[in-house]
Amino acid sequence: MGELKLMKGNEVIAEAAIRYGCDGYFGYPITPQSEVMETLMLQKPWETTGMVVVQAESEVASINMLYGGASCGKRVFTSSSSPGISLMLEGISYLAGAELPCLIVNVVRGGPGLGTIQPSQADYNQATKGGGHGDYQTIVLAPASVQEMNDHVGLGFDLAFKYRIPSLILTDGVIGQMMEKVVVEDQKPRWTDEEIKEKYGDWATTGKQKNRKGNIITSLALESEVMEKHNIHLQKKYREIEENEVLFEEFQTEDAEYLFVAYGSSARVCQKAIEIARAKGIKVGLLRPILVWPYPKKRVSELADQVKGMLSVEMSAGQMVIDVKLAVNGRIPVEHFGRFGGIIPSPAEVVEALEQKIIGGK
Amino acid sequence: MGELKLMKGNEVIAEAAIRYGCDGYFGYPITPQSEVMETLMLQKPWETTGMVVVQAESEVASINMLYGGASCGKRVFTSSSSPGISLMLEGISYLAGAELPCLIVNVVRGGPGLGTIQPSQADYNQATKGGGHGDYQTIVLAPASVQEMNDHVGLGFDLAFKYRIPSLILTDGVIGQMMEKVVVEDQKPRWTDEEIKEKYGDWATTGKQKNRKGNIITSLALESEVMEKHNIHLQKKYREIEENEVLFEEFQTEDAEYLFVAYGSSARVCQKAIEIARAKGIKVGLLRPILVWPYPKKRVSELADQVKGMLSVEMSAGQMVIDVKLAVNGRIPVEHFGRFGGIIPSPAEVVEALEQKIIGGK
Amino acid sequence: MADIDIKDIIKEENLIYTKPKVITDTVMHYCPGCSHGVAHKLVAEVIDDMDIQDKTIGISPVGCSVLAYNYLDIDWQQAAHGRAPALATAAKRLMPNHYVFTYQGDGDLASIGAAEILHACNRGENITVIFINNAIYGMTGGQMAPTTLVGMKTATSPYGRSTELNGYPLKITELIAQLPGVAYVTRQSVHTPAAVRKTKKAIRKGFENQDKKIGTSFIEIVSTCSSGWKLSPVKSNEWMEEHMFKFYPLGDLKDSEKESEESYKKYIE
Amino acid sequence: MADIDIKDIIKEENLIYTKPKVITDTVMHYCPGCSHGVAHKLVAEVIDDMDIQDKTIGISPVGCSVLAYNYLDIDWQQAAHGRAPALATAAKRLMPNHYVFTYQGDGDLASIGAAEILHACNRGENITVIFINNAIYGMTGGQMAPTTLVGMKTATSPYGRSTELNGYPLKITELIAQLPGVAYVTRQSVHTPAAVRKTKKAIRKGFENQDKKIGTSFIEIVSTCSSGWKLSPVKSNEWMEEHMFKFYPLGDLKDSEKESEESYKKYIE
Amino acid sequence: MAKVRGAIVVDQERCKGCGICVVACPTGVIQLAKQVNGKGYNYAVMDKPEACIGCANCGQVCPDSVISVYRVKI
Amino acid sequence: MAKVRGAIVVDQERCKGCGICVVACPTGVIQLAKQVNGKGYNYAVMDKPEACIGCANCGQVCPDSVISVYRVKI
Amino acid sequence: MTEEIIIAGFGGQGVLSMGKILAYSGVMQNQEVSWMPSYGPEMRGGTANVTVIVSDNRISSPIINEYDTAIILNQQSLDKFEDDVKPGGILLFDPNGITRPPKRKDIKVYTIEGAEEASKMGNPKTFNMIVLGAYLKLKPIIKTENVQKGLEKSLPERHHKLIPMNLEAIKVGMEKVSEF
Amino acid sequence: MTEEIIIAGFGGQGVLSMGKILAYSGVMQNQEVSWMPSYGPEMRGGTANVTVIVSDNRISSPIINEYDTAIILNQQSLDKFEDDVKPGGILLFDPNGITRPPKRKDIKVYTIEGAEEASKMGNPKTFNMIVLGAYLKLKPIIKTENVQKGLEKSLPERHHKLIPMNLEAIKVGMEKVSEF
Ligand SMILES: Cc1ncc(C[n+]2csc(CCOP(=O)(O)OP(=O)(O)O)c2C)c(N)n1
Ligand SMILES: Cc1ncc(C[n+]2csc(CCOP(=O)(O)OP(=O)(O)O)c2C)c(N)n1
Ligand code: SF4
Ligand code: SF4
Ligand code: SF4
Ligand code: SF4
Ligand code: SF4
Ligand code: SF4
Ligand SMILES: [Mg+2]
Ligand SMILES: [Mg+2]
Repeated sequence: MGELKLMKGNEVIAEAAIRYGCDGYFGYPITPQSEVMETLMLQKPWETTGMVVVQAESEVASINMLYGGASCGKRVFTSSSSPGISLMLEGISYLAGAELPCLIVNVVRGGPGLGTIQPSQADYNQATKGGGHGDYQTIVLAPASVQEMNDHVGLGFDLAFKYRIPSLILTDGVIGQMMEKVVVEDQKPRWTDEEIKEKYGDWATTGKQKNRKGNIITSLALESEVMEKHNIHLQKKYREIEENEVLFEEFQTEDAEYLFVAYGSSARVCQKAIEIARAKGIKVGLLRPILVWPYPKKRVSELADQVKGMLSVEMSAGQMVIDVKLAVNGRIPVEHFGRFGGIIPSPAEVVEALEQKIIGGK
Repeated sequence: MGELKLMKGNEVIAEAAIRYGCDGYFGYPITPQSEVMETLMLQKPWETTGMVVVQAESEVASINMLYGGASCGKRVFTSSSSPGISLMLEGISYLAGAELPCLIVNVVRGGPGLGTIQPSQADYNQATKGGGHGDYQTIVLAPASVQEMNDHVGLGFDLAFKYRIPSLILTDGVIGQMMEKVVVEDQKPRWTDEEIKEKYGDWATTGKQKNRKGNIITSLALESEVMEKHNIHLQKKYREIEENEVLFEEFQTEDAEYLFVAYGSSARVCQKAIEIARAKGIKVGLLRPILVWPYPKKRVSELADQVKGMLSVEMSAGQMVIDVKLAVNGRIPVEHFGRFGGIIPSPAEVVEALEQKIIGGK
Repeated sequence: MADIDIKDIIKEENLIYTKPKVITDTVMHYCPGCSHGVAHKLVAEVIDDMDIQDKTIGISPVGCSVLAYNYLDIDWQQAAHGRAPALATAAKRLMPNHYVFTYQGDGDLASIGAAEILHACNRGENITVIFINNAIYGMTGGQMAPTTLVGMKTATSPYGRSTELNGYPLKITELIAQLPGVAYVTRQSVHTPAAVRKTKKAIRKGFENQDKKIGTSFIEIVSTCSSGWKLSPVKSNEWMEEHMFKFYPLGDLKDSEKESEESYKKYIE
Repeated sequence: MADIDIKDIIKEENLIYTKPKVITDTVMHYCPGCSHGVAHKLVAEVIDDMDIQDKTIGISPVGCSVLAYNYLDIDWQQAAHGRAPALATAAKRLMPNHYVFTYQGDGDLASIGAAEILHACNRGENITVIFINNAIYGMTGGQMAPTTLVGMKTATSPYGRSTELNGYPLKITELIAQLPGVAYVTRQSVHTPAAVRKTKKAIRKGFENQDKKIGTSFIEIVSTCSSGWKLSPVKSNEWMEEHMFKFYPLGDLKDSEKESEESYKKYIE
Repeated sequence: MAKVRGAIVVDQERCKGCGICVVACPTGVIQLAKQVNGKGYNYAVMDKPEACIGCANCGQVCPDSVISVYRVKI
Repeated sequence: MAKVRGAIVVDQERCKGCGICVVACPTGVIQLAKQVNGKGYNYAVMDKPEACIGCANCGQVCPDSVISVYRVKI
Repeated sequence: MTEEIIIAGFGGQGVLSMGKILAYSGVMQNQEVSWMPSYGPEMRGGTANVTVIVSDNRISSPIINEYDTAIILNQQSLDKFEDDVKPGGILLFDPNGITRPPKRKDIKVYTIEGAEEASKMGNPKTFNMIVLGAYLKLKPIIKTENVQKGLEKSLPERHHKLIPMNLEAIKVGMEKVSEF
Repeated sequence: MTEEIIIAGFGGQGVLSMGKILAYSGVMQNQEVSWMPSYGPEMRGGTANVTVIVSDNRISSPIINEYDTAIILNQQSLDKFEDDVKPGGILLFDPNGITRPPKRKDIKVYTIEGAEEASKMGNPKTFNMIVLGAYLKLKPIIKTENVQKGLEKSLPERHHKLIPMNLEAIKVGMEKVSEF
């Protein structure tokens, strides 16, 4: 039935992972997400569920520990923040290439460079389009509340194992640092090797058995033909995920003439902005992608037939707006409004931006 | 007047750098670009021009050596290939954040993960949209011949210093490994600290002089307000570059009813495809971005008014096609054709793709 | 000498030495005479002898031995360049009753992966490290490695390694030996039958240490790379004996049968 | 005691000690009693004394001392976490007549930056490394560092560092001292006036070694972090004397006035 | 042997009241004030000024470089 | 003391002709063939089969694990 | 009911835990709550503040720029947040160390001598509970029994023995708060 | 004129340098050229091949899938590239080690006993120049004087003394090439 708590987003990530029956965590401190590892170390799950927690020497080591753990078919995760995630990108590309299920949490801070520790959403492109080298994708979950921080741990792992793909929770210092009410699940048992095999097949390095060939986790192909085949397989998988796993939420879109599109903490700001705007008589709604990859293209496209313009609100110089534009494909105006470098937009300025860029800008 | 040579693309990068008066190179071996460092080590420029060449312990060290050298106002570069570039992304974000001019060469290979050493163009998104964390851009040059490998070294440095921004040469194993005729420039002198100061201002760490404050190279701002200001400044600079520095080439677009859009080695394949297609009576032209960031949006948009459809040909699962679509904004069909994982498309299959996806697909 | 026909000797029952069971039938891609092949075989023999094929997890590096997974019939993880010790840390901690070993080249282990090997050893992970030191980057075409000898010519030190430009060859094994988390450190080679036998014993010990949970076992194998060195396989062995062994002397550097706590106590004195 | 009015003592001409010129007027953001402040001052005094403000380039790390560039009035580069030695390598090679130093914490230098410091020292870069070992990650809120003592409580070892889970405290300085590229290695502290004076001498020597071009100078300063340790500044010093010095004994570990070729010859024996 | 007398000046607004100078002073000159400065710190003051010998120990250990030391031979 | 006789079988198609076994053999049994195999290598052959004592040295050093060694006591 | 509060002061004053107890108390009476701290690198002498929202409805944005109530514990925070109190809202401050008192006329301003009362109680740690008591007097959004439950929930077991003293401190705060 | 050639064989046969000399010779007579090798990790026993294009016009794609001429030096390469010769094109091969000879009827097939002739010349290193000679006999796209210039340009100074022998080998190749 779960348990009601008041917790920080970062803390609940740790709590949820233990209760989900996660096998291992590997991480390196960085603000604003160090509470994830700190909570785990305080909880000592190795004494209860047997979960392994290792403070790695760096983010590069963390992500490669993740690779080692995921290769064993274990449910493992790591967390970091922007500069640390950048260091992980070779590893993330490897994880995607080798089709390893795992969970990576990015509590985004303002960049570029060392930047600031304040919240930001400027790692969206990195998470959804590029980041590491090569054509790959990861599932990208964008929680907008502490409750979702909890829920996305399980969802992230479930999707990761279903498709043998890394899942990434893309959140920021607001969601990571704030406390809200959250219902955490009851403790689930960790999976045995056998359960994993049964559910997801016998692909992991759990020791070569007589009845099968050695399991090899690799992303290498010396022959380009083999590599292309592998890539075609990956692309097919990605299309399948795009077909099956779209997840979003709408606020007051039924009668909306304008639309905010926003995820994570920006979506929270937009909810407040809707209150203000509607009080002024502006019929605006919100589409909040819950997963930002796969992106709710189809729904954005449908709404483009209903509303007169869309404003993508992000704590960045304009990244997700690309996905909105690609979905709308020129039918109605799409603009971006954002504050960045660690600044959170106020609801009032969001409304103002809607008025100027979309309503007035027509 | 220059000198006519027959050289590999990778070799000419090294040769051009020396002759341009480059101050330093820092790199780590990786196929298919190791000839860059090997050529430098063979040439021993430290005995002639005084250029420093260091084999670093890793790509992470290379990019941070680049940061150290660029901070001194020196003209420094590094080269690597996809997995190595992924490891550099934290550093690249730092370089962009600290506004350091420098040159990075990515001789792209097939990914994701360890992938293959064969040529690919699947790091386009990484280079132009995301890669490291935060909102940043680098100039991205996309040579399509050995001659351009030579020319882009100078162009890359010039733009880098003009705007205090990293330049990235995005090329691949085809251009890096092939030999073509190339005219290399005569040896130019390295700049003195004074010349750099005169041309580009006194920002570098060359030792604090009495008449100025200490020069500090950093990307940190503890206050989000300061960080946002810095980001606004960066975005302004990026818009300015988009305004001023667009560079592209067209082939047979005058009468074109269809358009290939392709860069680098794919553009070479497309030129051959045009020969085949025109022989069949299909009026197709080619737009080849020479810089892929800033992107020739305006020209793509203009051509959308002329042609009936565009095919973005890339050795990837479809990355640059996003930029084409954003520029076209729904007016005409835009499709992607690519081979990937190290496979180079044949001109014939490019023509076939045009016929099926664009001409037939209408 | 009593006369006996060759055919009478070559009989199943007289077979005393052949390819280990764990070695697959795939033709190894290594150059003729490459030490990697022998090292692979020895690991395979140890797995055969200990009968632990179903409990062994290998971590292959980026380097010529990246494809080791095609040659030893066990479960494998292919690591990013230099990061094998990180993978092994996680694998061993999550599956403490399995035997986990990394197999790494000198570029992989001593250059890009220096932090990972140092910290895995310092944490005293109960793993076995097989370190193939051929003083060069074999796979990428013979560039200088941290372990390249002074004066040695490589693709990136075409006039010979100079200490001024490139620094000193790194004795990473000597450094590793000083970490209290490390139980066993040895330096061996595989260029003669005797050396091969010693190395096999060392590898066996390294694997057995995992049962004892006494910390990391680290086995350096001073190796040849005939392609990188531009010598024939036989000449490579000679060159190795003459030059490499001087700088990288063979033998045990550390062998602590004691609990690592003990060695730690010594360490803090 | 002869009587003299305080006002007559406090006169320009009687001033014998004050803030060094190179220290700026910016208020340091450090917690009360933080060793970083003293270490900064000593570097500044050496720069003052050697009159090399116009030829010194500092590399600040990621860590509490990231903002060192606000406190010493010289040219600075702010490095990514752990990478200061890479920046310093390039800066020094490109500007060989400048004085280049890195200023790094224990997380920065011994954890994420282990490969960079090892290789810069191994190459024998002619730089000075100031290594502030406070056995903790100060800036991020007091997490465990590689140098955290066994049993020490931190945010990520809330029940005390356990060797089983977290491995052993890393004596990186002892490892560094063995590299032939390194000319001078010392471990000092700044908790008493005498210690401060010794440390200043060490830093001065580290800078002067750059003139001699004899390789890397590495100066560890065993430090306190009262916030991380959750002790008052004065108690922190006491705790440091009692616990840290046992494990990290003060004194010179290496001092090679000779050319590094010499020490290299010893190394290969 | 000529006697020496010393005195110190503490920049009270910048002092962080860490107390390290208090411990370092061989003659017990310094104490932390009961009052706090603008940042909320109990700053260092000369409690027994007559005992100061101008040895500069306090200055040397002060992390915030806020102590100036004066000395005269009398 | 019983005498031993040995013999080896080389998988000629997989032999890479490195010659390491040639050097390792204490009794000079092995030579490289004049002919090449499908990969272009001069493979190892028993040149003086009668000298083989079945010591397995050759097998142990063979990087490609292509030598099987047989031994009988006679 | 929706109450949007900022609590701001020095790092060591218990600002965050005051907010946390308030939020937990809200949870105890089944309300929606959010607690959003300012966060920074571990540095002493810095300011700390936390935004707490207690509401009967789902909370949209946990980040707000105007407050129903501002609880102010040092000069820097007063300078920073005075202007952000909604017209008609409340500003409660501890005058200890305040040299430039609030100037706004369109809000209600109260003071509580928290530091002084705490030292009178013989325990400087009760400071923040005294201030909380003062606040709850002005805005009785939470019943005392729920505050007690909130304390039970937010304090670790081993500190439960301190709850009576905390409740006592709250009472003191409720008594001593006064109009400015 | 545009001539598109593939040269393919074992790693050690001098495939790449043959292509390089051909390309350099093209440069010497002012033509456009491209030289595109297959490349792989340093492994012995692998195959190597290079595509050379010599043309009077700017070369569009350096990567092609059909060839005017295929010069084939081992069985693997024959198996791989026989089908890619343009109808009417030329296939030149060294029969040494070839067990399954070419089968196509719509192309012209020639042989050159390069290995044999080289060992006759007493220098196995002349092998690739003999094959080059055979090719130039079949397709005299480059004048011998330009081949000499090409050799001068592509060989390092210290090897220039070998040029006469190389030219001699080319001559041998020209003489010994024969229809299959
Ligand atoms: C991140 C990264 N950098 C560089 C490379 C290229 N690379 C492949 S193998 C190798 C070095 C191999 O040398 P070593 O580890 O000594 O192994 P050997 O081949 O000699 O056995 C390098 C640099 C890579 N694949 N990935
Ligand atoms: C890539 C990266 N990882 C992690 C961090 C977060 N971080 C900032 S400082 C620091 C550790 C600082 O500890 P130390 O080097 O010991 O310095 P101190 O603060 O103790 O002086 C960490 C992990 C970061 N900024 N960048
Ligand atoms: S290149 Fe060197 S290490 Fe690699 S297979 Fe060949 S001989 Fe072995
Ligand atoms: S956290 Fe520690 S290291 Fe950082 S300033 Fe405070 S006392 Fe110094
Ligand atoms: S040492 Fe400096 S900062 Fe500390 S109390 Fe004394 S004067 Fe103040
Ligand atoms: S100068 Fe010496 S005697 Fe005077 S206060 Fe300072 S430490 Fe004490
Ligand atoms: S050692 Fe093995 S591969 Fe080498 S020649 Fe002998 S049989 Fe052949
Ligand atoms: S078994 Fe011994 S004697 Fe026989 S061939 Fe092999 S090495 Fe020579
Ligand atoms: Mg090697
Ligand atoms: Mg520290």
